[in-house]
Amino acid sequence: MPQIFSKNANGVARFVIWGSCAVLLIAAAIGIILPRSDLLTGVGEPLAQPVPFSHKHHVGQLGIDCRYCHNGVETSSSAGLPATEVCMTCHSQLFTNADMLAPVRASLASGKPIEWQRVNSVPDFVFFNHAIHINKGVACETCHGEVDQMPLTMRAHTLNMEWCLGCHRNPGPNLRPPQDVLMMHWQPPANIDEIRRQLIGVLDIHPETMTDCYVCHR
Amino acid sequence: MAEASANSPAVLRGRHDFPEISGRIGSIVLSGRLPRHFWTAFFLCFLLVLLLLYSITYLIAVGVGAYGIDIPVAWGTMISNFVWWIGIGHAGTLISAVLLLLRQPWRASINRFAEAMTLFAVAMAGLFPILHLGRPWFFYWLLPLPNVHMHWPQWRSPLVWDFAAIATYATVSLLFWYMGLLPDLAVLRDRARSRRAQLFYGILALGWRGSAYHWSRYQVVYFLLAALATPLVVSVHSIVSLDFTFAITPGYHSTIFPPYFVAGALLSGFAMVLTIAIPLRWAFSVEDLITVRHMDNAAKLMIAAGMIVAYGYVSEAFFAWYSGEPYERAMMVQRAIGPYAPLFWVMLCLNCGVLQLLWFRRIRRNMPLLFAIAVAINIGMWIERYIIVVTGPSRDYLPSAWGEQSLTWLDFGILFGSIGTFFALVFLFIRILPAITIFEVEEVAEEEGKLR
Amino acid sequence: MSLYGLMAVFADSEALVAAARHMRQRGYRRMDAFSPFPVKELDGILEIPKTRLPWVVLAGGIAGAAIVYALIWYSVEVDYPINAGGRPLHSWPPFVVIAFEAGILGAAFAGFLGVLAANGLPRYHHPVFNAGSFSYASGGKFYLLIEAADPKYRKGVTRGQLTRLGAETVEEVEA
Amino acid sequence: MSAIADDRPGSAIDIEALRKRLAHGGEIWRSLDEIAGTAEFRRFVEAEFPTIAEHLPAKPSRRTLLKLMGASLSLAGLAACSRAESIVPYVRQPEILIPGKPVYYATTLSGDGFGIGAIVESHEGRPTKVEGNPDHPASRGATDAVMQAAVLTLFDPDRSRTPLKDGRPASYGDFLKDMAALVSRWAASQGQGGALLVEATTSPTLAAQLDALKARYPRLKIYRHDPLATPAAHTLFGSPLAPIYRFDRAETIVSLDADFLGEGPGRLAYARDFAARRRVRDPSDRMSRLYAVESTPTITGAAADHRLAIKPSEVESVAAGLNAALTGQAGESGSPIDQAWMRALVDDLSAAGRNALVIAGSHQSAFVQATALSVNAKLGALGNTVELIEPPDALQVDGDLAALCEAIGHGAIDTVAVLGANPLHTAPTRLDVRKAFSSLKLLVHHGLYRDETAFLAHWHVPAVHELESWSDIRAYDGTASLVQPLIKPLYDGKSMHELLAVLGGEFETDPLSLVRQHWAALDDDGWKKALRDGIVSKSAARPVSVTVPQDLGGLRPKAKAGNGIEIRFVADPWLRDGRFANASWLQELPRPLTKIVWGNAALVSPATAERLKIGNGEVINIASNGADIDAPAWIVPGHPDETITLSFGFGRKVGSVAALSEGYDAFHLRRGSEWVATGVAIARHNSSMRVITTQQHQAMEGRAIVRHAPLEAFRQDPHFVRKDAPPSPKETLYPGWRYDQEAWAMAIDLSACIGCMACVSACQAENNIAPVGPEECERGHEMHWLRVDRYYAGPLDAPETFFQPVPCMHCEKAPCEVVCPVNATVHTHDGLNAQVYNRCIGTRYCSQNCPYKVRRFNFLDHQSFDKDEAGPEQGVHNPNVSVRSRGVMEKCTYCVQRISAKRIQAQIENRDIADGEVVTACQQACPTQAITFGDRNKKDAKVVREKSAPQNYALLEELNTRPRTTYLGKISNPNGRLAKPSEAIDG
Repeated sequence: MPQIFSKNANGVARFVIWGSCAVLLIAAAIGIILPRSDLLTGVGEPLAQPVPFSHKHHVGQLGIDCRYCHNGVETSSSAGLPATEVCMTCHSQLFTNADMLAPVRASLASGKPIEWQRVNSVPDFVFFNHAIHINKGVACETCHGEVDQMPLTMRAHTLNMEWCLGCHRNPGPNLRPPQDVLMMHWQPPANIDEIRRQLIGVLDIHPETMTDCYVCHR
Repeated sequence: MAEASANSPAVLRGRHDFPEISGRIGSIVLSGRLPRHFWTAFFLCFLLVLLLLYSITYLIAVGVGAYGIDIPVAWGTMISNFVWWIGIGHAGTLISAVLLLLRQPWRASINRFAEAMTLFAVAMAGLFPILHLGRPWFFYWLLPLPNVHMHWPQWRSPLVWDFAAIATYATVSLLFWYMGLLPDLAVLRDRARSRRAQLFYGILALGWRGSAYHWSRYQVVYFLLAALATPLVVSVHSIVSLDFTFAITPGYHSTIFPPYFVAGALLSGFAMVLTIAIPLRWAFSVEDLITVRHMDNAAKLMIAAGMIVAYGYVSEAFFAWYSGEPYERAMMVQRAIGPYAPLFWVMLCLNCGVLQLLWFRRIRRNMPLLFAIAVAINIGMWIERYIIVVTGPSRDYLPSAWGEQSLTWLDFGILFGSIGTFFALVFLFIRILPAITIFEVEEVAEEEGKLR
Repeated sequence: MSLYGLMAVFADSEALVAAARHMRQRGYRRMDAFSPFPVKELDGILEIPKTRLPWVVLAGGIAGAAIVYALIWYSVEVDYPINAGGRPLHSWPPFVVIAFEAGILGAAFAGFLGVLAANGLPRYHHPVFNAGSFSYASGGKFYLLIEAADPKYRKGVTRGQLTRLGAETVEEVEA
Repeated sequence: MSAIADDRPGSAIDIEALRKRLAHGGEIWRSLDEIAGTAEFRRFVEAEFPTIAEHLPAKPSRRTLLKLMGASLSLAGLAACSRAESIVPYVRQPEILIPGKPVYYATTLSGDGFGIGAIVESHEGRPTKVEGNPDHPASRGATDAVMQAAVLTLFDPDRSRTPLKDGRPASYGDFLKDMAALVSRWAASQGQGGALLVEATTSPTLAAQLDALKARYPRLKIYRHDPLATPAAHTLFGSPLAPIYRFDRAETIVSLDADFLGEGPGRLAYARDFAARRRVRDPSDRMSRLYAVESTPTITGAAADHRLAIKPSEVESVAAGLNAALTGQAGESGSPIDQAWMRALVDDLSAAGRNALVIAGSHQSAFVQATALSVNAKLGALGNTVELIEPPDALQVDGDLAALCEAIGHGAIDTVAVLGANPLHTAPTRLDVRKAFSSLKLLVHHGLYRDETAFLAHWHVPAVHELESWSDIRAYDGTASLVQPLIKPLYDGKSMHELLAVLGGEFETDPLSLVRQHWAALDDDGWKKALRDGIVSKSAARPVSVTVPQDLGGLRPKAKAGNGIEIRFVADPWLRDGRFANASWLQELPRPLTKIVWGNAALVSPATAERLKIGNGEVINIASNGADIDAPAWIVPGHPDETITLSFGFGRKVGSVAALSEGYDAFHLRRGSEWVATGVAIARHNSSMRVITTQQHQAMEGRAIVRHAPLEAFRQDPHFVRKDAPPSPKETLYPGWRYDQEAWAMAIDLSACIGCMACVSACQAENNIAPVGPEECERGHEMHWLRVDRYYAGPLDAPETFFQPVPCMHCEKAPCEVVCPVNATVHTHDGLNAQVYNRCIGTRYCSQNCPYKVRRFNFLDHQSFDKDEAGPEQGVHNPNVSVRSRGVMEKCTYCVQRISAKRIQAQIENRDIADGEVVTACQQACPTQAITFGDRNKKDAKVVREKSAPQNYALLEELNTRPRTTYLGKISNPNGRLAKPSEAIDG
């Protein structure tokens, strides 16, 4: 009987076999890398805001304390977003006619709040508490990045569970003395490892309890 | 073996030659001329496929609360359907693997479709654990995947074992089946007249040419796969039974379950083999290839498995009493006289009562009657699974929490839909692939001296 | 077009076995037989070496079980230790169940892929398909192929020998 | 609800927007049929009860489609990628408010007109949870089930949203214009032809306002309609006096059909004292004894050491018999009470002397009330265990509803302002209120809902909710407290004070100043203190000393009623007269004894049911005084024979939730204000009606579930809970886990539990537990994390009743955890059995393997967490608890959000969590302090002390699940002289 397949069929078959193996491997690699990439996590991607608020200007250049606007950060689960009034404490004096600030003035006049776009968000079933982190020596910078370098605020870390757990399993490397948590570009002293060891004891941090599910999910 | 004695009819009837065998079996597939009732039956099955699709859509859109489950009986027909289908899936592998290991020649004519039946039954069974979930779209969380929530399956859960067992069983069955198909695909490739059929079967046949070297390795590995499949088939249903025995619920927590489930699986599996084989041999006039001998042997195995199942029933009740556990005892009493008692007694009638008819040779060789008994046992085995699933939790430790679940149209929509889908797949299989193993029948024909 | 070999067609397996045995006794080494179903005697006649595939299957099984058990151990002891139901982290009995299943899966894959690899399949184009008489189409025929590369191969002589052994037809197969 | 901390500033604004949308939008509907078609109603029902939505005609398929799309998106793993929500800060942030931190305010909630102090938790201006005020005498830190639902009714989307003139939306300004005309007319005629119809109230401001109105319009009449009012008691002393009981002093208590644990304004305080007097931890501890004679099964009867069920008409003869026996006269013949029983009772009473206490049910006749007082006086208990005070709800009125109707009939009244009441629903059958009101020139209705009366009214003005209003109120002992708003009125409702001010011609008032004016005597500090404390200090009424006349003022027991069947009316414990019928939490909260939800049934005794050949759910026709209703029968063990208990509060179909419930309206059978009816005819229908109950089996089946013993047995064998119970295994294959830090644990004292269900309601409010509706309840899909099991033991006609709250046991060897394939339920370092909703895929294996069956599954989409989709009722959600989606298992978490909050607080302060710092919602609500929670690792913790009691046991401990929740076996104190009911018959 005649051949059903031509001579190159064998080569094609080999190509298909090895090719599908390769495709599978590549798909697996994409499946592992993509959820962690900036493409999906939105890290480093500033969002358009109603007012182009610049942390770079307010924090980096003017040196305003974080707590001036985020006043709940030390005591509450929520760091808090400044009320329009807080913006206007300065901007009733400065840049009073800047077009850029028109929405702020409109908000105060109408009583309608400014709708900011959320930059750092976690899903609804994650209960994050700012106060405990601040009080236990986890700096603003550790999660929010160098906001004083951000003309527009953007996410500095993935904020996914893997990232959270990284620190909750081994908090040491992310600790600093609680009095320095608001400081940007903090330079660890030479004996930082020793300090961190002590901090774990002094602040009564128990990493073995920090991976319990209910720490974040309730 | 050449003589067909009255006690043991021959495996093959009449005289055959190779072109005749391969031609008859191959033409079912290649000629495409199938009896009209084949298509009628397929159409009916297709309606049931649509019912299944509708039911699944409804289930996913509304939620699992749409069918009968509740608290305390949070498992329902999705689990009993699962166990039932997995049980049916067992006979195929058993016929293929165990009878191959035991070198039983009567395996040859029925192993192919029995294996196909296994695959489709496992496919149906695999559907149910997913439909059972409250959030089916997250079923893949049972797999260890490198995810960003850094979470692993909880390996101690029998459901994870189940997942592993079913996945393994499906894969191994598929490999075993495909390996068995290779030489037959080559036959179809060579017999095919149209280019499309040549390419289709040719690609699937992987260039099989029947070299003695190939046959030598092929036989070793095929045998090894059979040897692997045998413990696998036992382990799979044992693990399915562990879903229950691992729980502390009365009526679930029983050490008899693994062997009892395996026997139950064989019983229902052989019942399903007969349910398919009896119409098949008649519709395609292959009564000389799938002979009364096959049917008779399957019926004998059924009664063997059925008696083990009956023993399981007895020992379950006995140990509930003998354990002295008030909860077990109360549950067993409630099973017999409680709200599910009618189902329980119907089950006993079908699985233990009707089964006894198979002791009689005349009944075993009476095809319509045998078919009816097989169907009855299929029903009985479904009821058995349902009773096991629901009676325990409905009457467990705290009487304040006692309660029953109901059956809704959705329970039946999905069950009958899956049955229809199963048969639709069987029909497609018969249309596309050789339902009887050509090379093995030829081998048997030669060994038995049935060649013209 | 070079010559691949000579293909002799026999009506039944006995004839094939007899022919193969004769040819073997005549000193032919590079030959192959083709049959619709396995013919046991051919193994010995063709001196087909005992396959090592069983060891491959065993290795596949052990690897499957070991990898999965290691993965489980890593997940419960190293990556995310969790107290589930007060059971020890390393609860080996349930883990063995999963490892067993994985072992079977590994073994089956090793066997299946092993036999394909050893047999050189898929091989869609093969010289034997050039033989006009080589087909499963009419069901069982039995073929003996003497390769042209065999040192004893002599075109006319070999054909004569095969014909004398009862071959229905003897055909030259192109490579 | 969002759970994200940063999101919280948004919620206050959301509510504001919501308020606006609700106030202006939405068409006004005429009837249920009409509203059933509106999109709004549909949206509400869909949000609350998706299954019910399915049954609505022409259901839009969009939702289904969206779900399917959602499912496929999730399959693709894209669901987690939604980004860029908006975040909305305040414009002006209130000073005291830090987003993310709850604020607590003291206020007072009213129950039947009396105040019970509450502390309300508010998140960003959104009240979410009611707790009891420990400083308030009527609460003492506890709440009842109804109070918990106050936050739910606040956010009820069915509340009336706009003033209506002749049924059409109108502005409040128009109303004021019409009122101005009325005021000038009244001013001219001195209020001629005008009448006010008020409800039971104890508000001093309101009383003063009414007085002022009377002064301004001398001819204005004031009527009072209170369907649940009890007959004016104590005609003995000229002016009415109200009794106050001191259970902390009582040693022997006799209840003459008094449900003092379940009814009445002082019930929470009474329950606290009663339970405290019966707290036994050591064989040397003493315990009070309660004899209950009752005409319907109540939780008081269930708590009694001796209980006697008699027909309502026989209570008087029991009272007379008691009085006679105590004074040494021969017992009257024909007394329904066994002589031995009576003798034992009398001896006990005499022995207790001034520490004895006889209580007459407040609905009982003057004779029974007087007899009880007389007996107390004879025993010397008056002034010790009973004190009499001026009733706090005394109000000078011109009559009741009947008088009003009569006056309207005479043409004496042509203008009526109905303040809060809904007489069209609650009026006795002999009054044709509709006819009377229809003849009025002007009918003004003020109420929370657009109820039956509102439909008839010329003007309907929406009322403020008590959590939105300024007011004041008195407690059962006369203590005054202030009511302060937690939120601005959502729907522009007006308070009763504002309305009265309008009628008085003051059109420009604000609700605060009206109340403040009345308390002008308080200086600013005093006012602030009263607001902060939740009570006005030293405002309790002083006891009045009286002498009881020997002849009981000539009162005699009524002639003995015939042998016919009698009706005993009761108010539904949760819905009361039907005013809370639209609160889904209350509809779905099982009634303490029957465990019936979403409806009521005619309760009968097993013997009567057998005689009448009726079974559960069988419809019977009950005819009395020319009226009749059809009701499903329900057999209640221990119910008095030949008596039917009917409850008020159901049968109303106004409001989308109320429309879902089933049941009959018992007001149809009530002639006047009576609580008992005789001469009742019963006819069987050959049909049945569904009665939905959450507990189908009543007996313990001989299992050691509720372990119980009489005090004597406890003294002989303090470890009685070990007797006849399967031993708890000590060995385990698995090495134990160490719990080095906290080890949370709970102890539940079954002796203290009275089955009042406050814990269940509190749990629902705290943990965002979804109500599921009657259909789903019937299918066993209810969601309560905590249930109170009720078992009967002993003879069917006089069983012992046991209550057992069953939360999650938090087993250390949790069977649920090992079977979860995805680690969705695991243990934490402090021993909690955590449930991770977001990890759960819904295999339900955990529930199958839970021997206590405390896990609850979201079988359907019971509540939406999509903020745009969920209705205003999402405002009630606790922001610290995830709202669970469909297909997810949930269960009691020991209020993990509270543990977390305290843990974080303690960690910030770098200290340990103190004992008693973490209080679970059920524990906090419990009036009898039956629930103790704390850290088992703290040697001096209260929970450790409780667990070290000899009667401590774990439920199903033989299963070796090592529960963290344990029970203290129930100890009762029966009189040894009276044979204990045989325990041979088990339910």
